[in-house]
Amino acid sequence: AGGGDLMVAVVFGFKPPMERIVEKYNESGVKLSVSYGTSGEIARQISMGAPYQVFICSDRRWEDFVKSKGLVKHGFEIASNPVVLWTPKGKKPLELKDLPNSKIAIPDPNTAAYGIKAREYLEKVGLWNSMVSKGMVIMGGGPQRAALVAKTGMADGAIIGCSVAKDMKEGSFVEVPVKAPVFTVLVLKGASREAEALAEFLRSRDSVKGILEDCGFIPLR
Amino acid sequence: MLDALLISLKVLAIDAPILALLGAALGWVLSRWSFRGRELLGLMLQLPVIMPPSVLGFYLLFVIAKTPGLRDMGVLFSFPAAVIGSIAPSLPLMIQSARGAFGSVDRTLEEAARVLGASRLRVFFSVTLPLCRRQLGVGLALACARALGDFGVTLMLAGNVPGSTQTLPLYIYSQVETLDFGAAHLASGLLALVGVGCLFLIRVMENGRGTLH
Amino acid sequence: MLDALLISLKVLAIDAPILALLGAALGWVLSRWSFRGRELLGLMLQLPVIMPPSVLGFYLLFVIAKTPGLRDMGVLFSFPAAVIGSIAPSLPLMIQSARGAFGSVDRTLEEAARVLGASRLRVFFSVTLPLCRRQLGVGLALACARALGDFGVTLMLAGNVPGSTQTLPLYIYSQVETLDFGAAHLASGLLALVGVGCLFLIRVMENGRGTLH
Amino acid sequence: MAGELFIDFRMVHPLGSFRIDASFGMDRESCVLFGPSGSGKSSLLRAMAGLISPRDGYMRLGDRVLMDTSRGIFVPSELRRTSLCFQSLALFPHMTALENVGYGVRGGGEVKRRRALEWLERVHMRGLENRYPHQLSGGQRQRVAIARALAADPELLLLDEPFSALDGPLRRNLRKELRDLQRQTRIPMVYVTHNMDDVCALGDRVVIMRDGQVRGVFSGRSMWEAGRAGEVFSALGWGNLLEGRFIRSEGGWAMVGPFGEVFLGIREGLKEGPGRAFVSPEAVKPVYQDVPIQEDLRRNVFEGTVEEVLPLPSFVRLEVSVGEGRIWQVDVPRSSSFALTVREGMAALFTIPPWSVEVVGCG
Amino acid sequence: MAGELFIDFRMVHPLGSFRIDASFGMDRESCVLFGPSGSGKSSLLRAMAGLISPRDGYMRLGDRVLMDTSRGIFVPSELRRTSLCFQSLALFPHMTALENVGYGVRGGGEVKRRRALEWLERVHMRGLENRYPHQLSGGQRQRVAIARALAADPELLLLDEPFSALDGPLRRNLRKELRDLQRQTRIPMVYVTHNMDDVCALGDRVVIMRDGQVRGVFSGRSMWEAGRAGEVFSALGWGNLLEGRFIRSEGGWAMVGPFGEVFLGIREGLKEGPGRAFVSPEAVKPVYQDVPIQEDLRRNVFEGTVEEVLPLPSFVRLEVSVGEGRIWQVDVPRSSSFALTVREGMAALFTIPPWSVEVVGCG
Ligand SMILES: Nc1ncnc2c1ncn2[C@@H]1O[C@H](COP(=O)(O)OP(=O)(O)OP(=O)(O)O)[C@@H](O)[C@H]1O
Ligand SMILES: Nc1ncnc2c1ncn2[C@@H]1O[C@H](COP(=O)(O)OP(=O)(O)OP(=O)(O)O)[C@@H](O)[C@H]1O
Ligand code: MOO
Ligand SMILES: [Mg+2]
Ligand SMILES: [Mg+2]
Repeated sequence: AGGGDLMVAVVFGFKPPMERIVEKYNESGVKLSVSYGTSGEIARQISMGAPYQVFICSDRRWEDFVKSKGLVKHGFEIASNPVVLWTPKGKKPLELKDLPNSKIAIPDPNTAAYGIKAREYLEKVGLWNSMVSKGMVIMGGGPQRAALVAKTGMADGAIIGCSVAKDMKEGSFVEVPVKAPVFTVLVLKGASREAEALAEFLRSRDSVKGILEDCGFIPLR
Repeated sequence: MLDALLISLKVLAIDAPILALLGAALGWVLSRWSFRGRELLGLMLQLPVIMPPSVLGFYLLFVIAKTPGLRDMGVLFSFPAAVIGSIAPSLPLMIQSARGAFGSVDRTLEEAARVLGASRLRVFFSVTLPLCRRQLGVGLALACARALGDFGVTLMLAGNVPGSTQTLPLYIYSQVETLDFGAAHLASGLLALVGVGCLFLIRVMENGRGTLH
Repeated sequence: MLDALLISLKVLAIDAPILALLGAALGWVLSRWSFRGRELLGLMLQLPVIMPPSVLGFYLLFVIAKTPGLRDMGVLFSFPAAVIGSIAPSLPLMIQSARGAFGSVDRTLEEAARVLGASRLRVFFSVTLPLCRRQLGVGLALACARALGDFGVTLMLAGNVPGSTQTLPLYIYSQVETLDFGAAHLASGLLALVGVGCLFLIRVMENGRGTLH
Repeated sequence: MAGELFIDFRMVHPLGSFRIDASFGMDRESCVLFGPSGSGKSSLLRAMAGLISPRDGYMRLGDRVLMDTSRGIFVPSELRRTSLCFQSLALFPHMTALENVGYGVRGGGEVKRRRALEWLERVHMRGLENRYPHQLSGGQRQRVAIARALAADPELLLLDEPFSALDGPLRRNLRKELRDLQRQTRIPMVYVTHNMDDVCALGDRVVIMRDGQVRGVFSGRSMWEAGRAGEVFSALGWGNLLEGRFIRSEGGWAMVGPFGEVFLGIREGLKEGPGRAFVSPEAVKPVYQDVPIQEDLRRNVFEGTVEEVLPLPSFVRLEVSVGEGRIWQVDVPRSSSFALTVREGMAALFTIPPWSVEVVGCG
Repeated sequence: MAGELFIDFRMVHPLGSFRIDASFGMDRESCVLFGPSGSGKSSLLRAMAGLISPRDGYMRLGDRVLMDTSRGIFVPSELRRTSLCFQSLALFPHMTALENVGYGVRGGGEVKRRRALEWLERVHMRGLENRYPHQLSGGQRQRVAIARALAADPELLLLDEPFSALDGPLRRNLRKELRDLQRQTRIPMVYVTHNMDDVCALGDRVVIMRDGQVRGVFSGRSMWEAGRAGEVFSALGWGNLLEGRFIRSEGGWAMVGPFGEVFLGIREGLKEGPGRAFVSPEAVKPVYQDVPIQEDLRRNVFEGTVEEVLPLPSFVRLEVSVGEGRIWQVDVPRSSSFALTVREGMAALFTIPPWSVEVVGCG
């Protein structure tokens, strides 16, 4: 990271809006140096003393992990990203009621936020066990893998985040009625005045609302 | 964890002979045949080492899913995919090593064997192969280590299904992602142990027949 | 993308000599010195190949962050970390190849050189090295390819900062993660091109002095 | 070349700037290939074994045509049933002596082992059968290579300086065994050597190579026939070959050339003109100052400087230079008084008895 | 051994089941190391060059102690200034002939090149300087190896069968050059060979090795001294060595042994008891049935079977077996009528003139 750049760590899931935010924030004269990774990766880096000042996290467990190490000054929720059932282009758009007879791809149901949500939903509607035992659920990896598996035709659809579905720029999606995972902005210990200013910028709805909505997020605050 | 270990070992048990045979065969062709585009083919075969594993996995997934015959064999997202996933990035290591190994064998010795009436096949197995066994062993060790440790490609092609495609590296990943660091460390230790054990085995095997030259 | 390419090339430019020198040196020690625990050391040095990159990255991060001297050098999460990150998993490839290469040199030729008054250094550079240059080249090619393609370890140690630590593979990874396939394909093609180019360069260099034996 | 011989061989092949263009034939006999270093002997053997595929060539072994470039025939090495004992030995470093020798033996385990042991014994290597090549001395390795070639039970045996690292008694011993074996089995054998003893012992036929070409083929018998020996030995680089012109001279014939004039006495069938003659080293006699010289001998006295004195067990070999560079090889008996007093650098008188000059060719 | 010699050498070293236990000394002279295949000659040279570090050993070269295990001194190869021409040649495969020869030359670019070229020329390799070893014939490679050893300007020159692949005239030529060079420079030289000519030409001192031990050291001069020649030649494996007992016999002395009884005539200084005697091959004479035999000779007539006839350029060498395995080496002159009629397998009478039997040792 060059000189006095402000180092920010951002989960992949927040990359599309973040890129536009960076562009916009550059006008303020502060140069942002953004590092992308998974929540877990970034959290572990922070626990080892990574010089990030702001961390945008999409996974409650890793947020708690960083907090438990006493490395967070304060934080706030910036947006939620609803869970959706996505159907690739050229296939009949899936509805939730089609689920029992469809092959779907989901992210890792143990480790990935949207995998966990997908499983939560399927369990709630009592489909999980039967679908898994019939091999109707292709799981593992992150949202992009799930989307890709569906895109290649190996699955009829994928349960992923709304922002990812939007990012695919094709196909269609319907919302899955579970609590949407929330993205939080964490200002880390030792944050400078510039970092606080960035946090303030993100917190002020007006500056990022449009961008977030464009990207499929639901702004909180 | 023992499940994952078992799967890793199963994958390795299938990988090792494939790597040894296919890798050696391709290495041999590249070192001994001369044909148009040999250099190019040699370089192309090295591409999987250069590609980041998950990207490689990505492309492989695409290719397999879009190729009619392959798709219908149902190898994806199941145990066979774990095998393919671990072979893809490690085969080039074996090919490259084998190519070097075969290239270093003194041709006069092969000639001597042929003059003594040995068929090409016998020359290969009784002279060429033993003379570069050590180097092939080094290559196989590298390739097996890479295969054992693979995670990115396997994850892409096979997913991470405990008891079916969750190899030890994937298990470690899962434990880390669920913040169970204790299990992750333990599994890493186990992986290291297995890896070192395999390398050791290969070393013992290649030294099997006593000192060479 | 061009930024990432540039960074990858810069990393490679630093990696290549380090891999060549350090890898060859360690391979030489393992092949020529005999000391207690040599085999063990040899196996230990192969561990980075076995460990999944992100796990390896995590342990390395741990070691560097917790070692007082290293920590304060500020190598983490900056360009030097990208270098370290890509060297860690590729150095073992070079070591193992170099070990095999040095082991295959006819000792009589080294003896001949020494009897002619050449210092050990001169023997090494004028006899040993040229005689296994081809094999060392193979090893270096493998190692460089691996270093060029690394992303798991680099990501962990250096982060993924565009324009600073984002190498081509990290760039591709980022694009794939955010489903920007167009850019990913393009970047993959670029990576392949660069990789093949480097391998080709190494091949040309090793053939430089014309035919050997 | 003689069509009814057992082997016909002909090849033309470039090797870098060197070019081999050779042809010869031989019977079921032992043929010595003799020639200076770098004349193409090893390459010729390699071509016979099928390891070089000549640009243009023909080879027949008995009634098998092994190579005929004009008809596109090229029988690969492994089907030729020739054995080649390489100059560089080419022992398999990963096999013991026994395994090396057994490699070409047909038949399974026990037969192979027994035959290999038998051959190792014949080359006096019993007890060393489990050593690897790097644990053997130079001569021991060579013996393993010979045994390996022989044990393969070939139809044509090609030996490239097989005894070069072996010492006197052992060499004599093995050479004799090889000769007896050849006589018993009648396997045709081509033997490359630089050693005159080998030529004499094994040369049923002697092929002289030079600069990639066959410069002469002699039957071994002819080496000892009066009137042929000169030609043969001078081709082998031994003795004194004179090139000049025959002229009629007072009391008979003489030869004149750069070496001066040598009187030949009365000869029949000579013609005036260019020709060659041979004087064997022991025919040249030192002249003792105080002993009267025969009339005939007096005409051939010359003075030379003794350049080298090489005392050998049965005689002393001298190199005597005359004038501008002519070197005479002279062997004097150990027992002669001259042998006791001769020193390098000394000037001395020598003479050539006219009757001992052998006319090799004239016209 | 003589402390005032230029070189003192002693070593004890096991090589697998083989053991070398050798010591000898030499001056600034050319010393021939002679011994059967596998007797440890190459290993001895390797130890002198510092390539084997013997369990126990001492070596002094002039006033430099190169090795003394008792004091922990071991000068490494590269500082010894010895040159070793390996039996296996050990040419650098990645260097041209010129680069190989230049390798050991001190001094930079142009000097190196010039000196290397000079040496290549001296071994008759001009024009081949840019060839790589694999592009050279066996003899050409050997010459490059010799040139490389010589060009390094050593203080001790070790040559392991350097001429084994070279042919007659070239070999004579190079040997002579080598000898002259040695005489000029007085570089001590150890030369391993199996060739009797080499022994005679280069052996200022002859060291005989057998089974890892030095079994005798002769000065080259003594090879030709009456009373010593027998010992030397029988050690070199040439001629006929008799081992038995001296006894007084009618009219003088005789020797009895497994070979029967050989009459020696009147001798002085002999003692009854075990001893050894030597008969050179040309001393044994064939007996012609129709020619009357001298009285003295009649007592030593024996009948033998001619096992081998080896016609050599200057004489015919016979191996004659008598009774249960005794083999006599007999050389008969080419010109004798016996030489013309002798055939292998034939029985013949031979005799040994009593005065030609040389007593080698008694008591
Ligand atoms: N590594 C080894 N293990 C066992 N025996 C060995 C080893 N190296 C050499 N020898 C034995 O030591 C002996 C001496 O070998 P050396 O090469 O010195 O013989 P040499 O006198 O040079 O013979 P040659 O004339 O055949 O070259 C041989 O009998 C050989 O078999
Ligand atoms: N690859 C090559 N390129 C150029 N010249 C070569 C090559 N191989 C062999 N030669 C030349 O061909 C000639 C014949 O070589 P060959 O080995 O047949 O000789 P040779 O008669 O066996 O000699 P020697 O008695 O020294 O072993 C030599 O002059 C050699 O330099
Ligand atoms: O960065 Mo990875 O592919 O999750 O090891
Ligand atoms: Mg040859
Ligand atoms: Mg030897």
